Amino acid sequence: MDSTLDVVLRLVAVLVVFLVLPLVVGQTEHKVMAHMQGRLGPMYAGGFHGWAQLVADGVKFAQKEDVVPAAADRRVFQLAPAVALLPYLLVLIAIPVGPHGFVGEAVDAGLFFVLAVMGVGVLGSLMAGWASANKFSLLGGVRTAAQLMAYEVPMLLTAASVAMAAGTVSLPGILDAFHWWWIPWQIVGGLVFFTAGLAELQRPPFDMPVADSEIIFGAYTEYTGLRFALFLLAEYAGIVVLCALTAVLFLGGWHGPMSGSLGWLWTLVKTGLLAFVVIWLRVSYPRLREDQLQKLAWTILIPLSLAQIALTGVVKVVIS
Amino acid sequence: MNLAAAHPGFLSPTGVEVAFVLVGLATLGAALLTVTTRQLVHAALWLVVALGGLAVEYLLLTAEFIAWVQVLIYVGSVVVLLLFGLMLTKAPIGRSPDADSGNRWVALAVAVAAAGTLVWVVVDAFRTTWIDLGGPAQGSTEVTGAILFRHWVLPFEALSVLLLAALVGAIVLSKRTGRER
Amino acid sequence: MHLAYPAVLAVLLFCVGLYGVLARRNAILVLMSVELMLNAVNLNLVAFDVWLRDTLHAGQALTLFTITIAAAEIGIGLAIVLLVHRNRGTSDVDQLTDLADTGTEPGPVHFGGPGSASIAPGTDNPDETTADQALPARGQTA
Amino acid sequence: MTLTTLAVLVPLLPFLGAVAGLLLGRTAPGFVRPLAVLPTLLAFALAVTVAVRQGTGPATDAGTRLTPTGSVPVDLAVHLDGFSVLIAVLVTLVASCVQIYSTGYLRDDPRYSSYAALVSLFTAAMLLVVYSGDLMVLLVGWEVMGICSYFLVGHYWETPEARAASLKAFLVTKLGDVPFLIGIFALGADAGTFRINGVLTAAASGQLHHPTLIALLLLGGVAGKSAQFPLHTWLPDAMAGPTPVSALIHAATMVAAGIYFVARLLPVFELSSAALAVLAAMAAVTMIGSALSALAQDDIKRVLAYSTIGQLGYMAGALAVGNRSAAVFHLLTHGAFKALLFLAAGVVIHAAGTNSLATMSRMRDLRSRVPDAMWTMAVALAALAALPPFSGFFSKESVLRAAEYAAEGHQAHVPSAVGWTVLVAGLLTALLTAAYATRLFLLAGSPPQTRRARQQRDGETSVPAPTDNHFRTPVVMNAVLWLLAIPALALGVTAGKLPQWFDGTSLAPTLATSVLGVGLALVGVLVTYAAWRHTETRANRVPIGAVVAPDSVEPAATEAAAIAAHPQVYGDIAGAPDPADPGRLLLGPLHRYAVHGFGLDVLYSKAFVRPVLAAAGLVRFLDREVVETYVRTAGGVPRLLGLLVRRAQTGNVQTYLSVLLGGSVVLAVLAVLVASGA
Repeated sequence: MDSTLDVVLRLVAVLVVFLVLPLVVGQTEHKVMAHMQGRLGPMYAGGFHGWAQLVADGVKFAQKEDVVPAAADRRVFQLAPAVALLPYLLVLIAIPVGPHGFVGEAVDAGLFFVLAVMGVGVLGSLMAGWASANKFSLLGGVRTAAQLMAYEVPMLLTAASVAMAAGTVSLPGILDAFHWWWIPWQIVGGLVFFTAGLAELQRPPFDMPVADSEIIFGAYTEYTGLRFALFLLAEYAGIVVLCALTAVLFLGGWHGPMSGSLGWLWTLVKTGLLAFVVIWLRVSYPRLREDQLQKLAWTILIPLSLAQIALTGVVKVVIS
Repeated sequence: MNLAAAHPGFLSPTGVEVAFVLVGLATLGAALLTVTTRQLVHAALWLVVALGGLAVEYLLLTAEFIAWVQVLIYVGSVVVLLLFGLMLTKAPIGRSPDADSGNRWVALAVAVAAAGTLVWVVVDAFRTTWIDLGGPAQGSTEVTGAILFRHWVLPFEALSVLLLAALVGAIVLSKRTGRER
Repeated sequence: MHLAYPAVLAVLLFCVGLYGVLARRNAILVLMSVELMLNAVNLNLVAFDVWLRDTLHAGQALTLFTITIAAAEIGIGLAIVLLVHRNRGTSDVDQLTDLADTGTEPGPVHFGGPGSASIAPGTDNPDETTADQALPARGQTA
Repeated sequence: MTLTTLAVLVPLLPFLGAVAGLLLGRTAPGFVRPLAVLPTLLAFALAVTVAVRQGTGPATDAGTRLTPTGSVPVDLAVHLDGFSVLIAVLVTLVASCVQIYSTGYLRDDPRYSSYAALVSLFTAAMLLVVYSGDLMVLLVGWEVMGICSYFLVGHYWETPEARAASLKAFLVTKLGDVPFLIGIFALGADAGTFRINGVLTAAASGQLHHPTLIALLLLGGVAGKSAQFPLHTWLPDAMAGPTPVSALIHAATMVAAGIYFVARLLPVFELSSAALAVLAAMAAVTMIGSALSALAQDDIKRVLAYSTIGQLGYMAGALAVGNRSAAVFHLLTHGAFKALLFLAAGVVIHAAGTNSLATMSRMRDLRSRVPDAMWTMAVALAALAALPPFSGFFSKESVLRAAEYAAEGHQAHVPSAVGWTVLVAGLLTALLTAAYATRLFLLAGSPPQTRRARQQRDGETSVPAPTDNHFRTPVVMNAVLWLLAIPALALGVTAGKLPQWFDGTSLAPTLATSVLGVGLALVGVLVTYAAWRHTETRANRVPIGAVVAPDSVEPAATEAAAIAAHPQVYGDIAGAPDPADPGRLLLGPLHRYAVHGFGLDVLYSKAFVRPVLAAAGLVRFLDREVVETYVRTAGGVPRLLGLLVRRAQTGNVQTYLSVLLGGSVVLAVLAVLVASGA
């Protein structure tokens, strides 16, 4: 029974993290963007600097009417937010936070598992785009699919580079094999991975699929209320997952001073910093055009990631 | 399955077996829906379910690596491509009355005949065969990687050439020449 | 675990895919059915690999190869289907009967199916689909 | 240059001229006339040189063998003797005259370049025949002449007559050429060589085993080319060609070739008295029949054509009695006056705008408008009628003398019956010849005073001749006429010299035949004149409308129009229903048969054309209905089977797959059942 209780506890912990961290990132985004743009951002909800703004938003979303367009494919339309959200929840399970089994569930092919499941998340966008019976949504869906196809490859390749370096695809295993000099060694791969991840999440500057000024909000045009909130949640959960993964794979995860006891803190700090970078990029860069987007993936990121793999292989052979 | 289960050789199905049968039934149902539903996109989504179910079956058969590859390639890429194709070919929302061709009954006859024959043969042949799932995992990443790059390197490389050819082919096929528009 | 379970499941999946290949009209649906058949084979391979405890892991290696080939196949197949759709305005398999030997007969001979003799592409698609595609389809096949 | 080289150059020059003319005709029209005239003139000069240098000396022979043939060898050989060099002079002379005359006569013809080139080629081919010392080479020239005549006769191919005539000329001469070819092969096989000298040696030494067969076969070709009965029918129709072409064919080339050929190979023919008898009979029938036909013709050129046939009959007759000197002598004089006749007739036709004698007889001033043509034509007609002292008298007398000689049994190899046949026919023909020559002259150029008197008496019933100012006969044409009048008038004086060039037999006229021949000719002239005076009065009652040449139309167009208009005006290409025609009176009931050559064409049509057409119809029926049925059935059964199989070919891939997989399942079940021993 101990093991059962252990599993349940771990799952609950993961669920809590899943519910809290995206909100934190969201609130941070509000405030960081505001300050970068020379304004204050939400200030009233909850009193202190509007800390409860997102809670209020959630309440507002929950109160709104759940509209399903008449021409829409009802079931798919309703199912889409869940499909978009669940994979990130699953991924969180496999991400190690600290040493010594401080992880939801140690999966043998963890890296593989994480990437595979993250790939499923995009299905939600596709379903939403198609089922809305709206040409903007459909365009958004098609763009999503094209973008996913393009950026999945460099992401997998750079992840493979790390796996090669570590000699394992298990996430805790990778962290166990980590040395500080991996950071300069894998820095190119890290940048590529992070960039590709941003594109998969359709975050600015890769938010072509949801470009509000062109196709309203892409696949999410027709969504209201709670389902829309779930999509937003999925996006922020995605940010968390991506940042955590980048931290684990390329920045050493829980490695740091006093990692034995404060490992989880290091992970969180690194994740937070990366999340800040994500927000920062959103404010700093204009949106890419669709062809620029594809060109970036196929002519820059993929060659870079291949170069990274080559470098990894060479170094690996040299030091072994 | 019932026919097989009724055989005296089958005693006390294990937990894995129960899970396998249940997931298998779900997979089969999803597959059936995939080939019978009249809503094109639903077919793709049911296919996701069927493929995911198969991934679970792989997991149950201790082929963990293949399971994740299945999820990564099939669910993450192939189905996305299929949906992409459906959207580009303007798949309608709702039922398409012409989703099935006039061949339906011939096809059904052939499929049922094939199913009957194969099930009969397979059950007849492997009625009492037992898979020992204990011991070292048959399909862990380490094992798979080791054999793949030790014994199967040549086919693996050949396959990479094939993939490259497919990539080039797909690009050539989808490239619009100037005179088309 | 009994080997019969995965084997029978594979057989049934294969036959379901078979039915889909033979009965589906939309080319993309046919491709999906082909995927089902491939997966049935994969399941068989994995199951027998596990049963035999093959030291070479031939079954699993072959499964990986099959998956790779399936990915290539779906890429090429979709490219072809999209090309056909672009040129003809339809992706219905049973309307791609250019190789039919019509001879002096008034029309192609079909195995049953009252709707199969219609010439207009995508009979029940939304209006704009048929209207958009019919003209270029005629123009380019003529 | 050696004699041989000169002789080779003679045919070569017109040939090169023809090639150059054909090549340059379109691109450089300015070169066409020089290219047509100059090589021929040069060839004439060379031929004269060759004749002078060869002289009366022994025959010159030269030859080269290009390549072994494997059996009977073929040589590029030249044979020069008195016959060949003199005939070559005649050929080149006539050809030059025709070429010069054509520059005026066809001056505006759009197809002049090809016409001139073909005339040159024609000349070259004839010269090849004349000079050749090898039968195969001779055959080449022989056949080239055939194809050239086809093209030249069909020069006015816009008219159906010309098309029909060219085809007829080609087919009829080819009909003779087939046995001719076989005869040459037989001759070569028997003699073991194609060299004429070798053949003659073989003939002298008795090596020829089938002389009669060979001679008869060769006679077929001779009859075709030289227009002897029964293969003469193409010649009158060949009048549909331009007049200069007629002059060339009749005087020097085509028809002379047959006579020349027999003259060359006369020893071979002498081996067979049967062949000589056949030749004599052929000549006799040809002479009399053609003379009668000539008397009935309305078309001036057809009269001349029949006269040619008759004169060729004389030559054939001379050959039949074994005297080739006489034959070739007549060939020479005939060439001169017949060329003159045709060329003059061309001028007359153009001036009158018609070729109908009936119409010409009703024209005022025709004679005064083309005086040169009329005078020269009178000379030529006198020669034709064999009136002394014109050239025709001497040559014809030499023929009659030879016939008499043979009739008395003095000529070796020749039966006296042959001699008698030729003699009687020749004398009878002399009478008829004089008659039709007189008729022609009276109708075409009757004395002006009688016409004028008649006009004053009857008012304007006659056809107004075209006004004077529209056409001047070109000087070159008149010059040619007078040039040719000289030999026509005076060639007879050579009768004393020629035997040295030929075989040596005397060609001088003897008293008996001269008196007989001239007497008969005079009778013919007088009777015809009387008949004409008798019938002339009827002309007033029967005015005949005619095509009148419009102003400033060039001669060639006039002639084409005349040929085309004649049947439409008179309903017949040969005759005209003219009661003023003395020939009608003289011939009486024979007239209607003579007009159409005694119905030989109809006979041919019944005897050969219709059976052939019927056979063709039968073959067509068999092919269409019987063979086609088999073919159609053979095609139809697979098609039916294909229709059945085709139903499976729906183009639907899924159907195919369904059937394929269904079959696989059945096979699998069977395999399992067999394996499990069920």
